[in-house]
Order: sequence, then structure tokens, then C-alpha cells
Amino acid sequence: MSVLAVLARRELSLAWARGGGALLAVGFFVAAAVMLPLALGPAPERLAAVSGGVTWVVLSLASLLSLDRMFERDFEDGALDLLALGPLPLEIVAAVKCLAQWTVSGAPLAIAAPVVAVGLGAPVASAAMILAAAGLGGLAFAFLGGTGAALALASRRGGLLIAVVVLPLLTPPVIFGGAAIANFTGGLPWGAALSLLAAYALACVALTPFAMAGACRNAQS
Amino acid sequence: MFSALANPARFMAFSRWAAPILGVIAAGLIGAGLWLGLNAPPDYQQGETVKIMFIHVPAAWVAMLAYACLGGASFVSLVFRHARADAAAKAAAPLGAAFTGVALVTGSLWGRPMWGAWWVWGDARLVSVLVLFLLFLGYMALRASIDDEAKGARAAEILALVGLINLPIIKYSVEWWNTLHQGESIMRAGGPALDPVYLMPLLLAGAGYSAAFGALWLERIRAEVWRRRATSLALRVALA
Amino acid sequence: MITALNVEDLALQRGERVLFRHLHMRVAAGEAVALAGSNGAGKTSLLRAVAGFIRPVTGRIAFEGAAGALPSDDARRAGCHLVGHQDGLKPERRARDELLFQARWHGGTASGALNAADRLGLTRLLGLEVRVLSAGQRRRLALARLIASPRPLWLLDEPLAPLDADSRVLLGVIMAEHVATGGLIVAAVHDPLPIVARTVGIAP
Amino acid sequence: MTLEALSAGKYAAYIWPAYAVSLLGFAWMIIDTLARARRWKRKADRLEGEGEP
Repeated sequence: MSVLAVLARRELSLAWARGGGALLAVGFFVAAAVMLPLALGPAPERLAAVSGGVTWVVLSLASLLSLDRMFERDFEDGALDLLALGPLPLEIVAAVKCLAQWTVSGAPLAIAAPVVAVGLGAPVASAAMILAAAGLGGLAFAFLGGTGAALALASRRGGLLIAVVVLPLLTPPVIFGGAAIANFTGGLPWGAALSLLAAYALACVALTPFAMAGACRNAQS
Repeated sequence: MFSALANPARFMAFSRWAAPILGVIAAGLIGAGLWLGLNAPPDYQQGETVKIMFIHVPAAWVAMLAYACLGGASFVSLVFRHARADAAAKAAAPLGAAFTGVALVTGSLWGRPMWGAWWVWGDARLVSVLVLFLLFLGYMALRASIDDEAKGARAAEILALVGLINLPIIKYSVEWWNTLHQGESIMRAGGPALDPVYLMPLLLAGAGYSAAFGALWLERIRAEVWRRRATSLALRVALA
Repeated sequence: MITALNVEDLALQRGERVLFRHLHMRVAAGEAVALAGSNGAGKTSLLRAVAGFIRPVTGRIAFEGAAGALPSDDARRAGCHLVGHQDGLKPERRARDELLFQARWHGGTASGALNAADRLGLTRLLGLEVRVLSAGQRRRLALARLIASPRPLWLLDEPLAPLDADSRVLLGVIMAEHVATGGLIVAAVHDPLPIVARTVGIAP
Repeated sequence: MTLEALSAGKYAAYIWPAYAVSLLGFAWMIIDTLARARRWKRKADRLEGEGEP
């Protein structure tokens, strides 16, 4: 078994165990989405108008909330030192951690997203679009969120700080993904929005591991 | 210039004069700009509210400038491990946050009579400034929540660089989003088509705001240099 | 393959405090060094600096191979074990999973890991979750990767602390074997090491 | 001329608060910056004096 596979197996198993795995993230996602009709009233046309956007925002929050212990546990118990002395550079380790996080919580959230959106009144035809946008967006959320989690390592407060640091950075994926869903539902061209979202997600996958590795080394020093 | 600023003694000697001189220049430029601006005739479209433009738009400009300075200083500090570059990054953040705050409030006061609402999401530039404000807050929050100064500095630098790369994309995405939802932009100020009678005071005020930022930035870096000297001296006294 | 560790004119700093200056130390293959010094003198920091986590204020840390100088990063990634107070073991995972991961991550094999567990008397415990192990058992589990994935340079921070008398003797035997086969050991200790070792004092 | 310039018409309720806020912003920045510089310079000078009596 190659070291990459060994690492991926460990990270997947840890990500699964961390906070009940997919269950907690999806639970939060659905619970938060349920609050919306309760706050806005049950009028179907009003709910349908905001269903896509609300799904998207709640999704980004759900992805952020589940990753605050991503680096922290390994940092506290010394496993991060171990990971740094292995054969692969920390950049790769960070990327594998984020991909594991995405597999365990991002993908289930992406599957739950169309269900929630349709439940709120989005047209059934938009389900595939929402799935694609949520999957791609989740990738960007996981890598940017991971950057926040790594930066917050040396600090006294975790979760809330990560949200304050990361949320403004999420502006582009939130805009691109929201536009893709809204345009699709409105019968407008959606290709550009989805491509921009994909490009942004790929840029995050390519670039943020350097920031995460730098932040981890800083916390370890 | 850069090497001169890198030397601590020379930096202190340079900034001792540069800060007040820049301050005086800033006062002159802002005074001239506002004098011309306040005497300009009312705009045929916006009426007298055009007078808010001369203080709102420069604040938004300088807020962006401050983030660029923050990012640039962070880059220098990260790559060359230069202590004064880190002090410069730290000093730029509260100033940038203050300028964004002023830009947000004046923008809201400008928008209310024009569009009948205190906040209009259709103004892409104002929304960008709001996100910029959040970026400054995030930077300061991260820095303040890490007890170890060196570690906090490094983490904040990494965040500033991530933000610097993201900022153009954020600006682009917000403008793109705006055209998507608005059809046409309702932003009219600061464009190239602005009448010279408004453009001149606007540019003067913009230069004045930039100079004011420069003066305050230098003075804050000086304060930070003294603070570090004082803390390390205090530690030496305590350990001796 | 590391054949020597050179520490030249090293100064380390934690926060604003300089721990020590002008430290010179050479550890060659087949040598064990015991770092001695009071609490807070900088023994742990020195080990972490050798492992590449702390950047020296002045001086340098260099690794030599049979063919000359080695790039530090490669030497550390391929040739260095650090066992410290924090063992990196996850409480909720089974001992077997953690041991296999730590061993393979450092370049060992599954069979090597199980042999190491046998040698350290851990075989019966492998099915348990790490959180039910005692401090001494956890330390032995962490030490198992030293045998499971052979690397020349061992950096040990208080390796004996939680171990009972029998385990200390066993660790002494294991360290002696490592040194005899050309390994290098740098250990921070308060008690004397159970093997022949040169002592290097760490003081400001 | 000056009086005319300062008469902001029916929008005075928005224009003067905007100027006031800008003034407050600048005042805060200037006071905070100068106070900080003064405080730390004094402290550094005092400790330097103590260090080498």
C-alpha cells in the first residue's frame, strides 16, 4: 500500500469519526433549512423564490461548522509532528485532509442539498444542477475552510474565529454557485456561472494547501 | 528607498520627518479638494448630494489601498522575515478598517436620498467595500486571538496573502453578480465620464486621503517599533 | 541514510527568551547522546529544532550521509524519528490501526509493525482502543514505530518517563541494538540512559 | 459665495452627517495613532533609562 493510500485511509477514518461524520453536518443543514419556513411563513411562492439561495447559504455554513477540528486534534496530540516527518510534504497532507473532509461531509451535504431545495419549493428539474453546484462549491468550502482551520491553530478560540476569517473569502463561490442555481431555475444561461465556480474550486484545491502547510508549520514552531 | 526603510535607525529618522510632512500635505490637499467640491454647482441628477462623493469615494479608494499595503507588507515580512514589514502590516489593518467604516457610512448616507434606502445591494462597489471591511475584521480578529506574537504575526500574514489573492476575484465576482441581477449599473461616480468640475476636487481629495493614510501609517509603525522595544526591554529588566 | 548530525554554534529562542547560545554538538553513527539540563533549559526545543520544527536564531543543523552532506529536508523526512511527550495516538482508534499507520507512514511494513508490537509486549493490546491503555502502554505503542520503521536518527524526549522497570530495561536493549547497527540517538533525559551515552549539557 | 457653498439644500440632513462621520473617523485615527506613539515612546525611553543607570 502506498503512503498516500495509507494517509488517505487514516484521514477518511478520522474525518468520519470527527463529529459523527456526515450525520452531524447533514443534520445541521436540514435543521437550519427547516427554520426558514418557520420564520418566513408557509406561503409556497415566497419559499420557492428563496429556496435555491437559502439552500446555498446554509450549505456553506454547514460545511464550515464541521471542519473546525480538522487540524486542531492532530496539532494537540502531536500527530501533526508525525505527519511533518513523513515522506510526503505537508502541502499534500493538507490537501488529503481537505479531500477526506469533502468526501465525508461535503459529498453527503451535496446529496442532501437538492432534497432540501426541492422540499422548500425549488423545481425538481433543478436537482441535478444543485447537486453539481453543491459538489463543486463544497470543494471550495472545504479547502478555504481548511485554510481557516489551519490559521486558527495557534489561537485560543477555534470555531467562531474560523467562521469570521473564512466567510468573507467565501464571497466568490457563494456568488457563482448561487447564480448558477438561480439562472438555471429562471431559464437563463447558467454555463458561465458553473464554469466560474469550477475554476474557483480548482484554484482553491491548487493554491490553499500552501497556505495550510505554512500555517501548520507556524503553529508547530 | 526600500533598503533605507529596512534599516531601523534610518527608518525612524526618515519617518520622524516624513510623517508630519505627509500630514501637512494631506491637510492641504483635502482642504483644497473639499473647498472646490463644496463650491461646485449641484449635479443635474444628484443635486447637492454630490458633495458626499468627495468624502465617500476617496475613503473607498484608500480602503483598497490600505489592503494592498497590508498584503504587500505581509508578503515582504513572510518572504524576507523582516520585522518592520510585519509592524507595517499590523499598523495598516486598523487604519484600513477605519477607512472602510467611513466609506460604508458615507455610502449609506449618499444612497438614502438617491435610492430611498439606507443600503442598496445593487451598488457593487459598496458591497465590495463591505466584504473588504469583513476581511480587515477577520485579519485583526486572527491576530488578536493568538497569544504568541510571532506566531500571530505569521498566521496573519498568511491570511493577508490569501485575502490579497482573493480580493480582485471578490471584486470581480461582486460586479459580475451585480450586472446579473441589475441589468445595468446604477453606479455613476468615479467613472471617466465625470465632469471636470467634480473630477478635480475628487482627485485632490483622493490624493489627500492617500497622503493622510501614509502619514498615519508611518506614525503607527513608529508606535509599533517603540512598543516592541518597550516590551523587550521590560522583559530584559524582569529577567535580569 | 544519516551517518552524522552536526550542530554548529546553535542559538535557540522561544518567544523573547534566548534558551542557549553557541551550542556545538556532533553525533556520529553508532553514538548515543544524552541531553542534560534543568527544566526549561531547552532540551525539547533542541530536539524539535533538529527535527526541523524550530528555526535557529543563529547557527546551523546539518546532516551527513555516507556520500557527504544531505539536504536537511530529505534527511528529516526519510531518516528521523521524533518521540515526544505527545505521542500522536488517537484515543478513539484501535491500537492496531494507529500502530500500522505510524509504522507505514514512516516507511515500515505491516509485518514489521506486528513484530515490533510483539517485541514490546503489545500484541494482546492491539485490539483495544488507545484510550483504555495506560500511560506506559501508550508510550510503548509510540516507541514501537522505532523498531517497525527503521530510521537512523532517533530523537527521544524523556522516553523513559512513564515506563516501568522491565520496559526501561527492554528499551535499553533496543537502543543498544540501534546504536550497534550504526544508528544515532539523541535523548533528552533526567535519569541516566540505560545505555552508554555521551552527555551534552544544555544551559544558557 | 461661502455661505452658498455651505447651504446643502434639502439634502443637508444627509450631507452634514456624512461629513461629520468622516471627521470623526479621521479624529479617531489621528488621536489613537498619536496617543499610541506617545505612550510607547515614553515607555521605551523610560525603560532604556532604567537599563543603563
